[in-house]
Amino acid sequence: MNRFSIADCSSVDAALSQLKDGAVVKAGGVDLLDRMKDGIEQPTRLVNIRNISGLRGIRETEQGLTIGPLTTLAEISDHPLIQSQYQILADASGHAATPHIRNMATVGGNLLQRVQCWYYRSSDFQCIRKGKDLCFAFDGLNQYHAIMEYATCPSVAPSSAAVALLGLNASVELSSAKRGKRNLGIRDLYVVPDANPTKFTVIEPDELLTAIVIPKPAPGTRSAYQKYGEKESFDWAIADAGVVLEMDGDVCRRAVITMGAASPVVRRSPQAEAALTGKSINEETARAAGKVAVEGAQPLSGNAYKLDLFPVAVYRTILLAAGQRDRDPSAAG
Amino acid sequence: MSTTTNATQPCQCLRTKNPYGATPENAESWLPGIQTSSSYWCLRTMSPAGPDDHYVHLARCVPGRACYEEREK
Amino acid sequence: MTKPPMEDALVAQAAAPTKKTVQMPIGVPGYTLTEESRDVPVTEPPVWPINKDLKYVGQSFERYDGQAKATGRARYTSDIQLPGMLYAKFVNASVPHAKIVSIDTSAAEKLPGVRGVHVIQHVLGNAVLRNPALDPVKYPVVRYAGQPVAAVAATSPAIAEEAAALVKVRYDASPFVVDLDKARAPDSPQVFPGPADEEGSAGGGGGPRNVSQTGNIHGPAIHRRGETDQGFKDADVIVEGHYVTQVQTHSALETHGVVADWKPELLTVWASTQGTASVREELAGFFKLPLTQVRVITEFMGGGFGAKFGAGNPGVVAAALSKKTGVPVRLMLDREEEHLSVGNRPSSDQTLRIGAKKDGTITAIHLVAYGTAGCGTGAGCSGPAANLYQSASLHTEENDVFINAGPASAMRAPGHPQGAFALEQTMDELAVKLGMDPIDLRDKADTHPVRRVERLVVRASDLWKSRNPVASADQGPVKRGVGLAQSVWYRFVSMNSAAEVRIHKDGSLEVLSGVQDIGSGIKTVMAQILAEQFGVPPSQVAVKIGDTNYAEGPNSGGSVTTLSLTPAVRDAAWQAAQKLLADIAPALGSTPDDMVLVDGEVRSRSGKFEPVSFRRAAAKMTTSQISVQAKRISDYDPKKYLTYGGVDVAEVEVDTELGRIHVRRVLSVHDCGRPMNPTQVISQINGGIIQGISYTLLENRLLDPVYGLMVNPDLEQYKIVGSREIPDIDVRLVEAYIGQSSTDASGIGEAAGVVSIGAAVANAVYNATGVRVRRTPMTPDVVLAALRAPAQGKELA
Amino acid sequence: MPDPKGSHPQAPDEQPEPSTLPDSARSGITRRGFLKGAGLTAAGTALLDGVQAFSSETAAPATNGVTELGPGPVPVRLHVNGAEHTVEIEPRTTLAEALRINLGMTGTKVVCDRGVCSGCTVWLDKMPVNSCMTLAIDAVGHHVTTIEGLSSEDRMHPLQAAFVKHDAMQCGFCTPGMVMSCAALLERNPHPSEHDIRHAVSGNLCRCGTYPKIFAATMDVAGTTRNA
Repeated sequence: MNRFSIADCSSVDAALSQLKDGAVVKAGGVDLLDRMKDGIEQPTRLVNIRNISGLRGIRETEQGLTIGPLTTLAEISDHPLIQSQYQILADASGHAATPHIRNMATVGGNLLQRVQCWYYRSSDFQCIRKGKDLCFAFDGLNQYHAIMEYATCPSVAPSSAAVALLGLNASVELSSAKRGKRNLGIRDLYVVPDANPTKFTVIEPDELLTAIVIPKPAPGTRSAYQKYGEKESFDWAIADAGVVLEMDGDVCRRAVITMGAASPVVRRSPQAEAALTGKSINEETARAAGKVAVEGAQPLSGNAYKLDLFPVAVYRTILLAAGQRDRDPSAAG
Repeated sequence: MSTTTNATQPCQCLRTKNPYGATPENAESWLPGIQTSSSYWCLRTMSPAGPDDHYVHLARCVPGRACYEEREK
Repeated sequence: MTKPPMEDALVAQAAAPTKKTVQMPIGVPGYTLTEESRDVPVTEPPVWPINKDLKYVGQSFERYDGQAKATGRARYTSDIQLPGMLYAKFVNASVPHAKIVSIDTSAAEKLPGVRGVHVIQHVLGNAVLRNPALDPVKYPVVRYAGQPVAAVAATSPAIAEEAAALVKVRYDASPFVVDLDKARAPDSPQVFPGPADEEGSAGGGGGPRNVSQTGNIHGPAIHRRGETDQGFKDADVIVEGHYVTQVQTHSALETHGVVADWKPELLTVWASTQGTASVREELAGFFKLPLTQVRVITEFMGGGFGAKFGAGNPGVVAAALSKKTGVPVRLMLDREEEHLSVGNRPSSDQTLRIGAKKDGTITAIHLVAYGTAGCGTGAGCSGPAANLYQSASLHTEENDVFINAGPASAMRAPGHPQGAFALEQTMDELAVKLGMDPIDLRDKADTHPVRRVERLVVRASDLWKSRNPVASADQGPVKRGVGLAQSVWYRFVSMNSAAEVRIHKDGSLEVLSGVQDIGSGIKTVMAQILAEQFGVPPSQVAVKIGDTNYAEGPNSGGSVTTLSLTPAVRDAAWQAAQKLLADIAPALGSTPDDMVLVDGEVRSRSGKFEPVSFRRAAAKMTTSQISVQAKRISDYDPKKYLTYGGVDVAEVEVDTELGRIHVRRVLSVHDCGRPMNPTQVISQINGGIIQGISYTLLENRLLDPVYGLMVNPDLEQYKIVGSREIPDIDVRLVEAYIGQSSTDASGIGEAAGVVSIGAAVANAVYNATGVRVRRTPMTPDVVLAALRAPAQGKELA
Repeated sequence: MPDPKGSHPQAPDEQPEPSTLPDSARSGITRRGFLKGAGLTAAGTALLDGVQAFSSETAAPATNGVTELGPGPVPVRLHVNGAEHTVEIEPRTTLAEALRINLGMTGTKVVCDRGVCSGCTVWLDKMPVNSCMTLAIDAVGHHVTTIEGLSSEDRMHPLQAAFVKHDAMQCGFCTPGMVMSCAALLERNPHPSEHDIRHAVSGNLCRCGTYPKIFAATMDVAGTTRNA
């Protein structure tokens, strides 16, 4: 790791005052240290927000939940309210990374982590997401890469929390010393590489992620998240799915189906959602929804198998959310 | 056992995992290992390429190769 | 002082060695136990009975260094810190094939904290370059990305890392190839250019075979036994398959590395090695020092699996930097370097054909194998085909294909997991074709007496009985299956296996050897042997190993350690005990042949004296220490029992929608001669099974086809099984006596499941699904592709 | 937080003398021990004592809420295994490096150096974390427990004893991390099932394949049977 100085901040205002001259925010530090150790990023000044107590914690409000971005994944997955009413988020937080990383990594950091593409993560490859003009995955090894929406860069969305929070229609609060606060939906937080490959999120250098807001689910909502890897013990997703079902008795009034490892930015599947809306949930309807979730997908040279995996991930997670199936013992995390 | 004992002495710089071992049939001699599944390296270069830049192997590191060094008796 | 009579006897024997005839237990207790006579040197200790009649050996005593490991006190090479020590870091080639034009270290040398720089130069000596275009050559040719080209030493690891990044290397890039199939093509870039060698001659034996080289192919090395043409004519059924296995890296948790402390009078090296002796020998050879001037220490080491022999580049470069700087230098590889430059298990591409008669008699085995060991050799994989079913005629052709990747090194049963993956699946397929039970087929084809017993154990097991002989019998997407496969390994003996036993006047006991404990537990076994000899608990024995200052120990590879060293330990202990008895007999008013050491006491057979504790007996020694060093003697009957092995059964669940395989249960039935410490043997077999499952299902060194760099040189995308992939493993040790040495131990490291589990899993997958997966790793993409392939039909499996 | 007033004014490249350490630590530390990396024992402190969530020893930050550190070495107080240590480290120093190099506590192993093998597991307060991915300065104000702190000179933690009893180790390199992970599990769940144990160590890699015996050892201490 390169040498750096660090500004250790005890308040949001203090941190905002330090966001200048290329300083980089460090919270849990897991992904940042990873990138620095790999030599793909060499900031000379870090702004340490890890000890800002006001940015940590889970608060129930009239409208739903407000989660401080420094809340760790372990704290979220262990939280009784989240376990009972926001199962998708408990699942996603509880199956990200490894148990020890979940003790260190913050939900904010999970949302803002960079893609795991091995070309991006190697200092030997100067790729399009590092400001150069090449993507190495198209002609190289791409078995873990995207099957849809990847014209510029087929790396996949790495954040499992994002898959859950998109499903829950959550938003994030961004704060800046100069411009005050703004709120964005999860999908709008991310920049699609086709639009700007070097910018991963819309967060400006002087901005800090200061809150995650989750609306209260409608009555009758059930949800779940499952991730499949090549391994069961820690692995990145080769297919994952988030499912939120608003049920009216046996009938699904509204469905949100989200996927992470299919595309560069976390996405919903309108086709799968439409396939469930107004239907009763059973294996047949769940499988039908899974099938259409990969409609239009175009695999790369090494990942056609994902066309088989995503429909399975989606249908099984629908059934899990509906309480008609147990968590898959072979799911990862 | 598909081991092979050697009539000609290989170069004294040829190394493999178990040059100091022995098989029951040939208890005291230099053991080349199971030839086809043994990895070899050269003591001079610490690599699978010898000083002449050709690969090292029991079948290659024999008298006649320019960098060959006879084993002291 | 008059010489005690026993010493006279020993001296006389040394001058004129004579043999004695002894009766030894042979076979498997409960199955085939009998006796055979052996003529052994008269200096050999009495024959041990089978384990149940021994007190310490054959019992599961606590690992000697268990507490040190569990408490973090165990100090590994990477933990060594010496006053003034520098930290070194390699500079590695960033391209897969190139001539180095220049190496500029000036910026690195100027960095504060940098104390030394070493550039790896070409060693030409008398050699003439095969490719004159390379002349003049100052630096070695780069043949793989990650090849070390230089190193820096600095006062902290961080500074060393920064300095390494400042070294500027200019390359003249050459065309390269990193794909086995492309490397076989005639127009492929050449990894070792130059004229092709003369044609190889077939057949083996009698000298290094003249294996030809054509392009990137070194081979074929041809091995024949009998007439396969006739064998296939005689066959009623012939099965043939094409099998592909990937490159695996050793991924020991402690990386390769040393701490080298060069002093004018002595080079001391702490090394993470499987062979203290091999490191010493190479450093002495490389630096032209007498062996007495090099000392290598390996008190603890964090795993090797075959890759850690010799000094290697880390050894010689660290020593050179220490010599240059005058202070100790630590050079431990980082995780990426560990994947790239210090070895791997070669890939394989095998076409295997087996012919058999209706009754299961194998008539012919024909194997053509290609594989890549990177820019080295060693991709052969014919061992199982040649040695599991020895009555069949055999034709094997093995080819090494060079690519621009790091060289292979020995990895746990070199060649055998690859070979068994093809062979034992083909046998399974043959059983289906013949409509035979897979065990019946092997009973017919395999004459090894111990595996025959092992199959009886398997046959009687609940797991095997639970197997549905109809393939793909389960409804639903998740299907269960059970399959088995066999393994073979060889009885290699390292004759450079010596130990010293010391009896001190205070009654304390010590055993010393240069051998290193790589995790298999040889320390514990050494203590048990002394305990058995002296009748004291193993905890009272001090074991000092991992230091070339002691008697030379074997290098731990090829499953040689226990079977090579333990007889030396026992002989030294026995002879030391005889010396002790002879020494103290006068003081006790007795003679040595009247005295026995048992239960912590010295007793008189005839009642000449009251039992006296070992401690009090030792106090009667006439000198402060009795010391005996013994070395390994040849096996008692070296023509017999050359191989051993095991049978592994796997139960899998195949999720046919996801292409995921989960291994639920494994039954592992194995032979390691006399198990010296069953718990430790079981630990090793667990390890072989788990490493084998990891290899079969997950691990894969991935090289970018366009740029030739490894894309997953970490432990995140290079995937190794973790806690949730671990099956329930039931290990059954088959105690097998073969009458070969004073301990009659064999090895286990290689045979321990790692050879056979891949094929057992694949056969279980077939039993579950009716589909053969002939490629590793069996990741979802591979499994789904196999399941989607044109139907293979549901057959009896 | 790091002490900005520099109450332990060693020169940057000087190891702290034993005299700068509290009495409780002295018995286990000698200068030679530091230099040789001999490892520090727990110095007689009971490390399974109640661990506070956040220590109040955090240095007061500057009034604007920002404490500037580095990039050069800064004196930092670490609370490790019940004793206070002052180390001079650059902000980029990881907790694993500070423990192993500065404090000579080499029981903590660094294997992957990326947080995927958990060989470097230590407890921050009682929570298992990867010390290779934790900056040492982020450990300030927390109670760090390392493998050395789990046992005292003459008494192993029951789990360590169970690891020995069940032969839950081979080369031993993953063992400290495994012990710290399983012991942490037992702290928060005294009666885990094998399923719980598998999940608790799902980030710990072992290359020798000691998992079955690690499960057995932990189950033994948990006092539950395999199928519980």
